[in-house]
Amino acid sequence: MSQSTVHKPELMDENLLSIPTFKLLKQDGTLYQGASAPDFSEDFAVKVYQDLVFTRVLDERMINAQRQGRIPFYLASLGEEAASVGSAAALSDHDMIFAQYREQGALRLRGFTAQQFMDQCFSNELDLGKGRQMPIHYGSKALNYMTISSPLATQIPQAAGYAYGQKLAGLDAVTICYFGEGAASEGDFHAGVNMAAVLNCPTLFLCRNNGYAISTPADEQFKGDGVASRGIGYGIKTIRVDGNDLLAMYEATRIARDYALENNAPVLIEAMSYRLGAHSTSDDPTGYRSKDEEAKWAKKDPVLRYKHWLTKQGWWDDDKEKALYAEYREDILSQMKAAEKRPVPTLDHLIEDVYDQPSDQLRKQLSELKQHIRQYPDNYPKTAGRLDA
Amino acid sequence: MSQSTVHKPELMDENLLSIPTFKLLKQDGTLYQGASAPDFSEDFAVKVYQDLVFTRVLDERMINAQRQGRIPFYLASLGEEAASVGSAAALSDHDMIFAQYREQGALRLRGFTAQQFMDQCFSNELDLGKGRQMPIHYGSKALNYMTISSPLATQIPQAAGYAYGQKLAGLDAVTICYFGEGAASEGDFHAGVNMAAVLNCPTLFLCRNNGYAISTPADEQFKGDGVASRGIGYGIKTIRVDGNDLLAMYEATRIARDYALENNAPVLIEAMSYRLGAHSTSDDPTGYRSKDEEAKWAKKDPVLRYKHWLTKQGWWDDDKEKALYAEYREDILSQMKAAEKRPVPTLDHLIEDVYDQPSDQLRKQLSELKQHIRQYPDNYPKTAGRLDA
Amino acid sequence: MSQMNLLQAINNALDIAMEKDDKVVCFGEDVGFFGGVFRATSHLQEKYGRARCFNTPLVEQGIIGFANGLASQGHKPVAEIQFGDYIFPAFDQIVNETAKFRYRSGNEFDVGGLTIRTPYGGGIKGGHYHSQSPEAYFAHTPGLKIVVPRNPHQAKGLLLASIRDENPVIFFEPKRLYRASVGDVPEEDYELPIGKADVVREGSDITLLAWGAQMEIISDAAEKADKDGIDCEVIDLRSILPWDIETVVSSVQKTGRLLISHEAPLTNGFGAEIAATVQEEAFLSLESPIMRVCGLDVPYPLAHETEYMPDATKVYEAIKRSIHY
Amino acid sequence: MSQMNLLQAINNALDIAMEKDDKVVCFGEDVGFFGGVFRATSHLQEKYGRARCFNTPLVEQGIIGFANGLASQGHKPVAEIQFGDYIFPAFDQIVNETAKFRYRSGNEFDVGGLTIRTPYGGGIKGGHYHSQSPEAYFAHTPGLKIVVPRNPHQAKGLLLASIRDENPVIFFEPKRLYRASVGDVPEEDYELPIGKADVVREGSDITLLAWGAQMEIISDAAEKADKDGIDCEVIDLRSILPWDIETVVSSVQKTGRLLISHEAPLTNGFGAEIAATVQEEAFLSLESPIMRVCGLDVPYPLAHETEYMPDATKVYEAIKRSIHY
Ligand SMILES: Cc1ncc(C[n+]2csc(CCOP(=O)(O)OP(=O)(O)O)c2C)c(N)n1
Ligand SMILES: Cc1ncc(C[n+]2csc(CCOP(=O)(O)OP(=O)(O)O)c2C)c(N)n1
Ligand SMILES: [Mg+2]
Ligand SMILES: [Mg+2]
Repeated sequence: MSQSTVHKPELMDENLLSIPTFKLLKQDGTLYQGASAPDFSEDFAVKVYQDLVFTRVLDERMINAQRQGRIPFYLASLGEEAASVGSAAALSDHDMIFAQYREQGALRLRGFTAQQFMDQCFSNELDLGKGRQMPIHYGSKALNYMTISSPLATQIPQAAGYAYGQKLAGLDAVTICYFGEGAASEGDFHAGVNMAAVLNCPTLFLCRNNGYAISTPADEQFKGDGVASRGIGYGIKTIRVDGNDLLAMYEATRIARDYALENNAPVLIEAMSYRLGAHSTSDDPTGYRSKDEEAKWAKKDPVLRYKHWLTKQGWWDDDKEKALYAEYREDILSQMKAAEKRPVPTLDHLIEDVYDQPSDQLRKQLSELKQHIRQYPDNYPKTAGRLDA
Repeated sequence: MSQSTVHKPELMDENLLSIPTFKLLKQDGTLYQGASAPDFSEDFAVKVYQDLVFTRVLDERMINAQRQGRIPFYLASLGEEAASVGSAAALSDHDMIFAQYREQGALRLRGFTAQQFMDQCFSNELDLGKGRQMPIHYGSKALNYMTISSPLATQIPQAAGYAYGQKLAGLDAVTICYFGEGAASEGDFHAGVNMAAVLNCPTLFLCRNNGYAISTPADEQFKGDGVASRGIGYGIKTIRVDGNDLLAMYEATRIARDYALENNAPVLIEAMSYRLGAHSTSDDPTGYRSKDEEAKWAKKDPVLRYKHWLTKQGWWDDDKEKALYAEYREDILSQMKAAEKRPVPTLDHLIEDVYDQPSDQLRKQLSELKQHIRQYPDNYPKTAGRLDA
Repeated sequence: MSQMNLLQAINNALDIAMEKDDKVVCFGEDVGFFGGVFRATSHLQEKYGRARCFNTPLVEQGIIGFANGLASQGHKPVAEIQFGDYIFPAFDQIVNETAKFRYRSGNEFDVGGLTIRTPYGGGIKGGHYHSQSPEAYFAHTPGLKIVVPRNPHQAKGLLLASIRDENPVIFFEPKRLYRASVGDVPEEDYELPIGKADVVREGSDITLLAWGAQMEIISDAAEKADKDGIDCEVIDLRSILPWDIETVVSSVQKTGRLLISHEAPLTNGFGAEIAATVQEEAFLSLESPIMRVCGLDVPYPLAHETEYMPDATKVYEAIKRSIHY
Repeated sequence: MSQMNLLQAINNALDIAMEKDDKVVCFGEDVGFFGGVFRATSHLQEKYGRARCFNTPLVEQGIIGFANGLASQGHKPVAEIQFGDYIFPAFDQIVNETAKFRYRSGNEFDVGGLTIRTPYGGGIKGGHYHSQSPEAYFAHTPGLKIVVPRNPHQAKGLLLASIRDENPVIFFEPKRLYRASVGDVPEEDYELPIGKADVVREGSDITLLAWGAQMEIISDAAEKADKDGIDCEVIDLRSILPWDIETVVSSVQKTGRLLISHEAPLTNGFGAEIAATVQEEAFLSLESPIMRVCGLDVPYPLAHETEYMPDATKVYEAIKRSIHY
């Protein structure tokens, strides 16, 4: 703790901390003066771009699917793709990801297939989550991607605990935890970041500051210099990054990961971006913000920015672009058609996984339910035909 | 938010904020160079000292009472008297106090009498809290002192809401909220301070950093530069004060109050002190800290330090000192004897104040209970004789 | 009288409460300018200003903590929790603080002015976290009142009563009915009593008991049973704490049979308390066991939502089981 | 066999669990060097190191959040909440996260390794916030197991079973008995079954049911009743979730009468669920209403603690009322 003393009463200025934003890439795809790009191979650079594009195509397609009534809900990451893809690209596959819900880019980067996205969104029998949660609540043990949970910020102390476990087990891995600037107001944020600091957990806390929590603008969420300034208060290393700059997101995450792993310490990363679309398909942002503001940010498109850079490297061109979009549109559409035809999980799954084994009480409830469905099969069309499957 | 940018990836240093401690008074009662004492009248200065001494005598007496088995529990403020008395002295009587549980000094300053302290600690029929909570859970509407609640940190967002109400009502008043550095780890701390910042509440958040939360030392509670550094993260004015320096506590609170009232904004004050005694009568600190450490802090006695200053002003001497101690010992002892003779509240109070009016269900439960007590009066000696009182 | 849906009735009640009493203050996540994600607080900021209708940061424990403090100061906060599923971070502030505020202080202080509004319940394809019915979690807590309206008319009268009640009230709004339930609602200010059940249909063979959105279901079941010549008495409990033991027990003494239905899981739902009390108070009148038709003991599911729900045919079959016991 | 008090039995169970399985990790407020405010974790940090037994910051929601994450990684955290009264800030992490972790992920992830230990209950002059019995608040939550031991022998065997159970368990420790209850405890490793009630005394006239510290009370009452020639069957439920319906129902089918006693307030306590289920399953066997002898519906009081408690004479009188119904 600071040992210095003063003898005049003076309140410290609330704007004492002013944390700069780390940027590498300008919108035209050139680097800022003094900036140097991370050392990407062509393959890697292209793969990252593919994941950005996949995410964008997926979002576009699924918003439509929701409008058509094919799925009840969807939530897109338009405008924020670089923040999740760029950060996840700097991780090892062994690193654990705890996401909020707007990080489908990171999941795609890990290898989640179009089919897997579709099966989850259509709650069918192939969904890894067994059709139990709303669309976009993905999760995959194989890909080290923790299943999404709707209650905000609960994953923050969990990520600290997970990272502690990695350290205990002697793994060469960190945990990354994504959350919005809105979620950072929850008590669980304070709990998780402080615990990670005190208990020396190699956790990367990545705040996507996209300006809004549904309709609530960031300046009604907190005062002060964003979320980053809180990191210093917890005594942890901190960096603010241009979230629309994939290269900067990559670099910041890379050095944060190195630091976390080497020092068993958390790092706070604040990615400054903007949610270009609605909060979710249940939301309409025209009620609370201006077209002008949206337009200003649309000009900062992170996917386009990265594409400009890629093109300048000589690694990308219009033909590749067209082919890629066509391929993903086709892939997603055909998987969607297949996914919506697949039945929901069989009724037995209703009582499974509450515990490792269904209790007697649950078995009894299920058997009574089956009996009832047999009596009124028309009321339960999704399951009535497959009760003994 | 900061508009500056950087193009080299660099994590910000976690020790960036180093908040100095504001001090006025040396242990010998002289001022630091450049320091100036607040403008106390003799009467006021003496009253403040009386409250310090009262608190000390009270604590000493009640710890003994607990050892003698006269009360089930007690919790002392030894070594921290200046932090609560000094800060409370800078407030107006209309300001609301939300305390944690170690701020009996502030309550005394407001005018709580020896009898009131005793009636609460003995859970008798004159206790304003009607004997419902453990000793030390004082509260007084008349004195604008919110009744203490054991769950830690719950008072922090409440204090923000209370202050918001004062502002809405157009009152010329602020709310002060005391809490320990341990309680500052709770989610409610984050919630309350951030809400006060965003919703412009005139709340003084006063953290008593006494080095321990029961057995847990502050360095297992947080990393970084204490609790004060978090204030900047919330974008609020902040000051760190020597908690054993009554004059500095007074001055800091005074300017904080002025600022809060004028700007409708919260201020965070961190008072650096040490819990000289056990956490409570249920605790024995020899299990977790050294005698040396305690001795080092015993030398910084805040009451003695202030007495030295007072004496140097020509406002205090040994005779006054003796007389004061004698008066308070006598007052407290005689009130204790009276308080322990007073009966507990009548049984009807068991069901009152759950709601504004007891529900039918509660009336029924009470009447069944009374019937049972009539049958077994010996089992319920405190109430059996007064069932129809 | 106007036609209003349930949301409009709530909005109207808030409007009246704010207009008549400037101690009433509405806040919560997205509650201010936007008027709430369901728009229950639409136009209130416009009418009454930002100081009395505002957004809070995203922190439920803070919202209720702040509301407790504001209420203890003599204001009447109406705090919104965006979904009932997200009330749990505020559990400590509600159960340890709100509920015990008056008692622990010996009535020096109270938070009687507080009302917590929150949408609850399923049937909207919301899965685990947009479907729960958490009323029973609070029903074990002396000091709270818990109210659940079944339609727009009830919602307005009960909400006005809740805001003005001298005790903290949790007001659960059946979100499935927000737009689906439309009915005549008086334009003027009126209150309906808290703690009184409402007998919505008299009958002699069996008593059906529910609250909120589940009233529709048991009423449907009663219609079905009627065709079989079974005459159901249908009661809306309306208030979970305190609950109207007298009305329910007298009904069961008359009919000899009781069926309780709620969407929340069976085990330790509020149906348990009702059954436990009624078997004691009306033991000699009971002609068959008290039945509970409830959610299964699983987290609220998505793909099997229809199967999970205690629907009208399930209630109807249970009625028959009770009658033919 | 050695003589141990309940705390020693718990400390011994933790010691064995940590020794045999290095996935077991103990933490909480003051749990590390100091060994916990009740000293249940004494010497564990010394023996197993700071990494496996440590202090946390003072934040219950964090303790359980952290524990959830650690458990989902394959560890077996044993998280201490210093008093049952302070479990509520962690309510969201327990009810929305712990309980639903496996289900919501389709068994991709689970926190089955988690055990939450917390002292509960009154009779220690602790007033509102050091006396509560919060088991019923959790009993409405599918996905959790809830265990309450009555003495040192049970505590050791049930705690070892809880730590090794593949599901999250909340383990409520009757703190009034921490030092007061002393008994023979085998030194070796053993487990007692979760979900099985324990018939501690057979009898034919009435079934008395309780758990934890309340077992002492109902056993005393059974002795008293014995002198009147009333032969009580006494059952320790031991596990609240899942609970042993079969044992309880068969007992009631034999005795025809049931009395349940718990310290928590009556309304919507777990006694409600037991009564509701038993009246359904054993309707035709019941000769009198199921009785509940419980705490009053008030916050836990201090000055009137003796009056509030469901003590042996209250149970005894209720037994007689049941018999003479
Ligand atoms: C505990 C909790 N409270 C409220 C909600 C409802 N809710 C869902 S998303 C959201 C806004 C989140 O904003 P932010 O964290 O900034 O993330 P963003 O949507 O901007 O990516 C809210 C209030 C929730 N899911 N969980
Ligand atoms: C929510 C909650 N958790 C735990 C406790 C138990 N407890 C009482 S005091 C205390 C330590 C508080 O330390 P601090 O806030 O630093 O205050 P100090 O005692 O040092 O004045 C703890 C853990 C509690 N009262 N409330
Ligand atoms: Mg956001
Ligand atoms: Mg402290």
